[in-house]
Amino acid sequence: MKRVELIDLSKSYDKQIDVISGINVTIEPGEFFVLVGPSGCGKSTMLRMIAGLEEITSGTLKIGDKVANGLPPNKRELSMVFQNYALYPHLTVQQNIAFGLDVKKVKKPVQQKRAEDVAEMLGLTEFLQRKPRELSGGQRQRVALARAIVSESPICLMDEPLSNLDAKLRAHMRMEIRRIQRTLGITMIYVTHDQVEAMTMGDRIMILHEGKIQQVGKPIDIYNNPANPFVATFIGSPPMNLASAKNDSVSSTLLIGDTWHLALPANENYSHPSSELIAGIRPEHLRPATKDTPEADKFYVEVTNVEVLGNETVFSFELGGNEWMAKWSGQWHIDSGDRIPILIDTGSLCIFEADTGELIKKPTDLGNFVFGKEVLL
Amino acid sequence: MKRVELIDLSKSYDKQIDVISGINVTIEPGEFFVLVGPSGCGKSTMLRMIAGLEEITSGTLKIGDKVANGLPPNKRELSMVFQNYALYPHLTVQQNIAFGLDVKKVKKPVQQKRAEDVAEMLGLTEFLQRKPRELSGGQRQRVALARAIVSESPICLMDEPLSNLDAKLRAHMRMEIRRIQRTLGITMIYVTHDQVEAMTMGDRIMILHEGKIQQVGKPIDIYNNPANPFVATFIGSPPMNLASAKNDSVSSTLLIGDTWHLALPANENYSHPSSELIAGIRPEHLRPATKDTPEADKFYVEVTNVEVLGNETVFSFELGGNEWMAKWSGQWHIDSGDRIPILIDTGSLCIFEADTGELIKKPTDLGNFVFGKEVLL
Amino acid sequence: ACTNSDSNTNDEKSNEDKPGTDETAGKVSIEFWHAMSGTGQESLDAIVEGFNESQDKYEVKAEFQGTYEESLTKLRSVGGTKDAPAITQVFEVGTKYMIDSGYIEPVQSFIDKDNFDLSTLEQNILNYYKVDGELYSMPFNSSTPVMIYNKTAFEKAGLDPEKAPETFSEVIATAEKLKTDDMFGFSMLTYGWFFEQLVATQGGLYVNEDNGRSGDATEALFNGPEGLNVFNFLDTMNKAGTFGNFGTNWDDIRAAFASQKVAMYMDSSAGVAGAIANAPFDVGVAYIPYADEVQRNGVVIGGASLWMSKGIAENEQEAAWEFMKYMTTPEVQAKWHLDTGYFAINPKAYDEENVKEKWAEFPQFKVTVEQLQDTVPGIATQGALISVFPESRQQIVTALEDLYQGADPQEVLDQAAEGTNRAMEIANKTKK
Amino acid sequence: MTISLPKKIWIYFLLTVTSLLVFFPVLYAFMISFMTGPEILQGKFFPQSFSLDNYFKVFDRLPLVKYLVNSFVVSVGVMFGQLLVCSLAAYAFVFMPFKGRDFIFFVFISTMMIPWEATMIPNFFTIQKLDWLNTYQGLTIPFFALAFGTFLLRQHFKTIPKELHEASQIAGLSRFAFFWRVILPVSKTSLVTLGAYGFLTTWNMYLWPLLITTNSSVRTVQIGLKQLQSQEMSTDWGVVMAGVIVVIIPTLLLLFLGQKQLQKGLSQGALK
Amino acid sequence: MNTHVKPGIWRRTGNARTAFLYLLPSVILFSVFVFYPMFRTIYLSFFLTNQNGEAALHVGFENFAYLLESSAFLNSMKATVLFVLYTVPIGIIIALFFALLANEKLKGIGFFRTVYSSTMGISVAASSVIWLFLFHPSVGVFNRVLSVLNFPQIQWLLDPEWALISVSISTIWMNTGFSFLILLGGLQNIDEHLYESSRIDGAGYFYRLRRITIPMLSPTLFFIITISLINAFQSFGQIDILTKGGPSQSTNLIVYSIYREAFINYQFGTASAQAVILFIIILIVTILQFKFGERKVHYQ
Ligand SMILES: Nc1ncnc2c1ncn2[C@@H]1O[C@H](COP(=O)(O)OP(=O)(O)OP(=O)(O)O)[C@@H](O)[C@H]1O
Ligand SMILES: Nc1ncnc2c1ncn2[C@@H]1O[C@H](COP(=O)(O)OP(=O)(O)OP(=O)(O)O)[C@@H](O)[C@H]1O
Ligand SMILES: O=P(O)(O)OC[C@H](O)CO
Ligand SMILES: [Mg+2]
Ligand SMILES: [Mg+2]
Repeated sequence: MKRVELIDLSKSYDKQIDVISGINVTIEPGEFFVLVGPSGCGKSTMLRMIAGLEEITSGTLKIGDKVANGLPPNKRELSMVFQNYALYPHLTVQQNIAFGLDVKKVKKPVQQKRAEDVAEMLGLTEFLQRKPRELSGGQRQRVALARAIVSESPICLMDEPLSNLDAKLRAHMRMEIRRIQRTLGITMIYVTHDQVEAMTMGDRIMILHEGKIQQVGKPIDIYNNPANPFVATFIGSPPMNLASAKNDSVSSTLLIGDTWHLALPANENYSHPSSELIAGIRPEHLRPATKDTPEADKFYVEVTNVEVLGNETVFSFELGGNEWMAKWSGQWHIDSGDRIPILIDTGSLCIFEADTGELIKKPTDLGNFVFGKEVLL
Repeated sequence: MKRVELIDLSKSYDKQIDVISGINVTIEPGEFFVLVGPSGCGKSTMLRMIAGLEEITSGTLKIGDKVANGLPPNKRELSMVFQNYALYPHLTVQQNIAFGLDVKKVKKPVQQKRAEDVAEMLGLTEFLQRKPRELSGGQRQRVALARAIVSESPICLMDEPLSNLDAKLRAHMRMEIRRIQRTLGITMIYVTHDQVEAMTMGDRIMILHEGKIQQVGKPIDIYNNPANPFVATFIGSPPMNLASAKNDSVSSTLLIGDTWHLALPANENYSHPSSELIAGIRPEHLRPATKDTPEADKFYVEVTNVEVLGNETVFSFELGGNEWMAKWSGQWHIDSGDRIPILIDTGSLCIFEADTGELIKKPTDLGNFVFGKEVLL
Repeated sequence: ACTNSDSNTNDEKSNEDKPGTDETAGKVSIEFWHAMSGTGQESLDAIVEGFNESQDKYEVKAEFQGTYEESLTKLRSVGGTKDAPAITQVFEVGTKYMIDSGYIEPVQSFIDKDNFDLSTLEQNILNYYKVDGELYSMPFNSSTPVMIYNKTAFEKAGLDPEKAPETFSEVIATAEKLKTDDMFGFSMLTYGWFFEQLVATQGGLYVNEDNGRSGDATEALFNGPEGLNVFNFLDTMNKAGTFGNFGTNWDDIRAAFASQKVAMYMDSSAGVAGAIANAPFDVGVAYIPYADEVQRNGVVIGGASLWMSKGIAENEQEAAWEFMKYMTTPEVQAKWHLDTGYFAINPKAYDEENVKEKWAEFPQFKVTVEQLQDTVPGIATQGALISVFPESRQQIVTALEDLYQGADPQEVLDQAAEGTNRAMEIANKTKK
Repeated sequence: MTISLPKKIWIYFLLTVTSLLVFFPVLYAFMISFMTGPEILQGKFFPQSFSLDNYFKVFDRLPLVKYLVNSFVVSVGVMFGQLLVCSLAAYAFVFMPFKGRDFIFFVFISTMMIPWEATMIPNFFTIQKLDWLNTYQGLTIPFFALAFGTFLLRQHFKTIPKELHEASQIAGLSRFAFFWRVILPVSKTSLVTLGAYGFLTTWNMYLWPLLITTNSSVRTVQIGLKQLQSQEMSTDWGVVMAGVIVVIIPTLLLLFLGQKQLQKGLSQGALK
Repeated sequence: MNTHVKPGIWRRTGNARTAFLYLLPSVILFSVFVFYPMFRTIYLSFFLTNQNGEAALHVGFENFAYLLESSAFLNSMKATVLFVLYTVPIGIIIALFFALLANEKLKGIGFFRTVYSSTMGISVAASSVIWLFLFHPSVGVFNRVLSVLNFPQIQWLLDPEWALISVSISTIWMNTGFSFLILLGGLQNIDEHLYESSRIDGAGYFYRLRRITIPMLSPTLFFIITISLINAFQSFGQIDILTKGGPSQSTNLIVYSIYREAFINYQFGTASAQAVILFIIILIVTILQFKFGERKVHYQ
């Protein structure tokens, strides 16, 4: 239950290039804060700075209102799951888990009890007496997780803690972590690459790109209103489709990827009519045209690739030099080369300014459903 | 381009418990074979046996028609991505990638060219001169991947090669790996936890559980016709909902989870009317009831948890002691505690025998869509 | 000598350095192994250079081979092979071993052939090295023990600095007077040599068979009354607290003297020069003390002599002989004496100008020579001949150390004698 | 990792005090090397003047440069010989399972227990028979096989992640190539340690070089050091200490350079 | 650590054959320069040798019987054991202490590392000469300090009570450099992540030392303990220069006694017998060390 505040934080390994720069963010006590970003953008570095493992090149780090820049890690009262586990190779699983408790002079029986409970929860019970090298990858990762969970520190840092687990176990762990975090009121900073984790676990997400903050906010807000094209393509899978666009204010149409003319509602008008724009639309908003669709609204696309994922089908086509993807529920029998009519709804369109990347039109129709409006109770 | 044949393969680390037992499978030349299974089920062990790193306790391993049980790894002409990377710490990224080529006495300029090409493809170009310890987790994983790709061996083993990459990069890598594998005709054995990878990359998937094969087949077949409840819940995310069921042949209804009576079509009849059954349905087949749904077909459920994932919404409810989940496209404004009417289509129901786990009714209606039938071209 | 050194990479080097192959200069080249280090080596090198320049037929190469013990060990290993040097310096207690070894050519044969006049050499020294009337090796560096004392301390204690104590009881009494809080009265290096000397000066024998000169010795005699006298002498002072124990290291005891931790001590004549140079006070040198109840016999010669190898080329032996002769010349001996403090084996050296000058400056030097010349010839002062001498000395060191720790003098002496007896017994048993 | 200031001060304090203690004898020897005889006997710590007389004397008395060169050649020879022979053996012990491996290893180890003094004389005869007296090979080859070195490297090889071996096998590396291209570079720390050990012990050897050299052609500097001390003549301590300083300077330099090689974690970054 | 391959017979011998190739240089050199002389030593231990060091009189176990009864030899054994006990544990603890200090990442640490390891660069002969001076009864630093502090002076090398301790002190000094270097190397190889992880858990310095550093360092510690034991049993140079085995045999360690017997007394028979006994003692100690020590060692 501690606030973590990052003020103008920067980090450079080689004193030349900042791998992280000018980070300003406050993580509230008890918040579940998710950190995402492409590989190598500085997520682990940031966690390690918060943990006190990496020197802060400039800026201020506050933990629970106190400046913590120089504080040694053991004074910070936090726990951490390392991306590479960092298990003690000479200790058994049991000892690995209980290590932190032993440090804090928790009594042996209590240690054992707590270690066993956590092991039980993570399905590690039968491995308690093994050494890490005799475990599978996922088992090792769970030990690392157990070690952090068992300590119940007020701040917990997790660096991709579920990456080596299967979907089922991962779903289970997601829930457990969330439950524990809530019950104990832990302030959690959580790095992940998993879209589902990012969307469902965090109170807020922060998207990092090349060491700079792109956007911070509630997951769904970020999904709906990405601050820039980077965020738009980073959150959501398959990513939002982007193409350059031009606003033809005369005909009140939007020219997308040099091919599609999309009529805009009368009231929509973009301040800089001449400027280059980027139009974006999420794959699930590219819907199949039905019999009732007026021919004028249909866009025909030539399918280049199809993936049937079981409960949904993703197919790609080309638009203005970009690969676009559409995602439809169910298993569709589409083949590469098919020409398919699709529908675009201006309401679900995002528009960014090309130079600055600024979002100038949020999507309004997000396929939001509310019982009572769409379905009858 | 080599066949890999596993005949009655077993493995035990401690000479007591088999971690893998009685594996019989033939991986065809040029096939992309995906191996999935819960953490600790023996996937890595199996790869390592094929690679010759782990002794085969019993059974026969054939590589390209030759028995390979005793063949040293370097004679097997394969490449491998290790779950924990196993990079050479003293070599730069460039050298790590080119290492295998150098071993094979490929000329220096060719080495360099090929290493650079692969690095380019994996976004490692700017790190070529770094040592592994100066890389982020995802970057290291990409180096491990690059090392395997560059070698162009006829057989390639990959152990969760994309686990530490973000969604966007992962999508890109999926495509690249698939492309390379196809172009070079590599026989690929690929371990993954990722549903999308499993569904989209493999020609066939094999599901392993506690060291035993559960099912082998085309991804979509497995998704649609899981051989047993384990496979049913393992493939697909969220997993298929399961509940115990009873067949009331008199009223021709199915009693699911002691609460739901589902009328069965007249022609459906399960051979063992008295026996215990397990009914399963995928979350996406639990559809919202609409205004037009006859009240008798509606099932009311009390929502216990909601997760809005951006392009879809997953909510849970309780049925017969199990947590069930439904997944609907779009963002639904549902709150915990809401009572929601849903629809179940008997066509999408799976039924298993409880004791043997055998599938006795395949789902027929899978939400399969074909243009021309559902939508008008 | 190195005709069979086949194609190894070191061919050139070995040709250059090995004896007898210096064809280019047409000289006969021989090796001379010695154990002289420090200033001794410096002086020796100069002498060897002098010899090489004095003529153009022979060339001597002086090579240091470690301490006396180490060089003897090495000689034992290469003795009789082509690797053996033409000349080796061996310490006096190795004499018996060398004679028995069969590796050496007695110099007597050359003396006879060349009609070399032995009478030019110091008789007392020849005495030691002559066995059965034959001279086996050419004496070279010879020393005797002396007692060195601090004249200034004598004055302070009200003693006559010109009159050193002569007998054991005088030494004991003087030591008593000299003893202060910071200074012991007397000390002696824990080294068998000094014990041998103190026994010999009483006329006592070290071993039976006439000190081993009339046959292989079988029994130690040093635990007899003379030996006991010595031990009692030391024991009395040690118990009275007037004896300072400075161990087995030459430097320690000398430093103790120089830093006025001890007023009188026994040293080698070769140490006199250093003692005078380092002491910030007046230094006196006296004869070694003897037991009150006997006559003074004098001292046994110490140091080392030069041995010629057998089985080497004739011209090499000749070269060796020439070199040995050169070493006995008064000029060389004078230089040697002045540089090191060892005796001149040729007494004519003392007539050299530079020696006279030095003696005038440091009359103490003369004392050492006089003591040697005053020595009464006899079996006792001729010194013992046993092949296991080094081991026996070791036994004495242990006995002395035990004595200083308060053990009974007779007991420790008997133990040492027993050890020596066993060593001699084994040596005799295994003798070829 | 960050270290707090008080802790830093405390560590520096300990470092300074202990290194002074450790270094005192050397420092003292250094001081003495500038003193004259009487000064030394008065037990001073600082010389009256830093005159180089003693150093001139040392170089004057002995062919010290030649000795230094010989020592260097011999030490470097032994160092490389040991590194090669020991690493080959250690590699076999760690990466090649064969029957009786532990036994053979123990036989190797047991050679450490044989006192060198006990084997010196027979070895001398061997060298003599090989006609290696006064040669560099006589001074070096008997020391190439070193149980200690094999042991040291084995201990280190055992800590190398086995995944590296596996990865290399899959890359198609032959045994020797794996040894040469992976094991040796990754074990740099231990090789440097062993190298330093081999160099220094050889540099410091006295009895053996004395025994198998009979002239100054291949003699090493320690014999020179011994020549400076005389038994019976008063040792000229100033000169001896000057010799000591001359003799230890190259080795101290080597240590200084070597310690830079003891960098952190050469196997780090190998695994996830 | 093995290449898990199906143990076909041809293959197993193949492994052994390759291994033999790698071991060959060592095997040849050991045979010529260690085993052959060792067997010769064992052979000689059953003989009395003549003045040229050749076996002359077969005496069976007489040499051994004599030694085991000889109070001098028993005293040597006692001195050796005491010497080992004085030098090994303290030496390793000090070296470990230094290594831990020098393992901190601080400015100028390289300098301190060099200083700590410096004693390794100083030959036994040179350091003994220096210590001889420090221990000097009259001009030595130690006694000067004692007298300045008004303590009674100590006869460091001349008092049998003190001599062994004094030699041990100088030996510890001589050996720390090497032990330090080895231990530092071991410390440097411990994965930084383990420390990071434990520091986050709040482990204090000594806790980390006990639970992580020592276990992870155990292969190195095991190594250095074994080596130090063996080296201590074989210390020679310092004895030769500092005390020559005295006073009253109090520092007459077995190796020195062997040296004296062989090189001064030229009794190869008894010297060999002593060498054999020493060998057996070290062998036993090492076997025990491997049996009980290596169990506690953790390898990767
Ligand atoms: N060296 C070993 N000694 C003993 N047991 C081992 C060893 N290695 C693995 N195991 C056990 O064998 C089982 C299979 O391990 P394996 O590594 O093949 O699992 P996996 O399927 O790859 O799991 P994951 O997805 O977590 O990586 C696990 O239960 C593991 O604990
Ligand atoms: N020790 C180091 N020295 C130099 N550069 C480093 C070091 N550690 C990391 N980097 C670089 O800093 C950048 C950020 O690394 P970081 O580990 O924080 O990435 P990340 O966001 O955690 O990535 P991933 O998702 O791949 O783990 C990367 O480009 C990496 O190459
Ligand atoms: O050191 P030296 O040359 O005087 O000799 C002393 C003894 O006589 C040696 O045995
Ligand atoms: Mg990371
Ligand atoms: Mg695995």
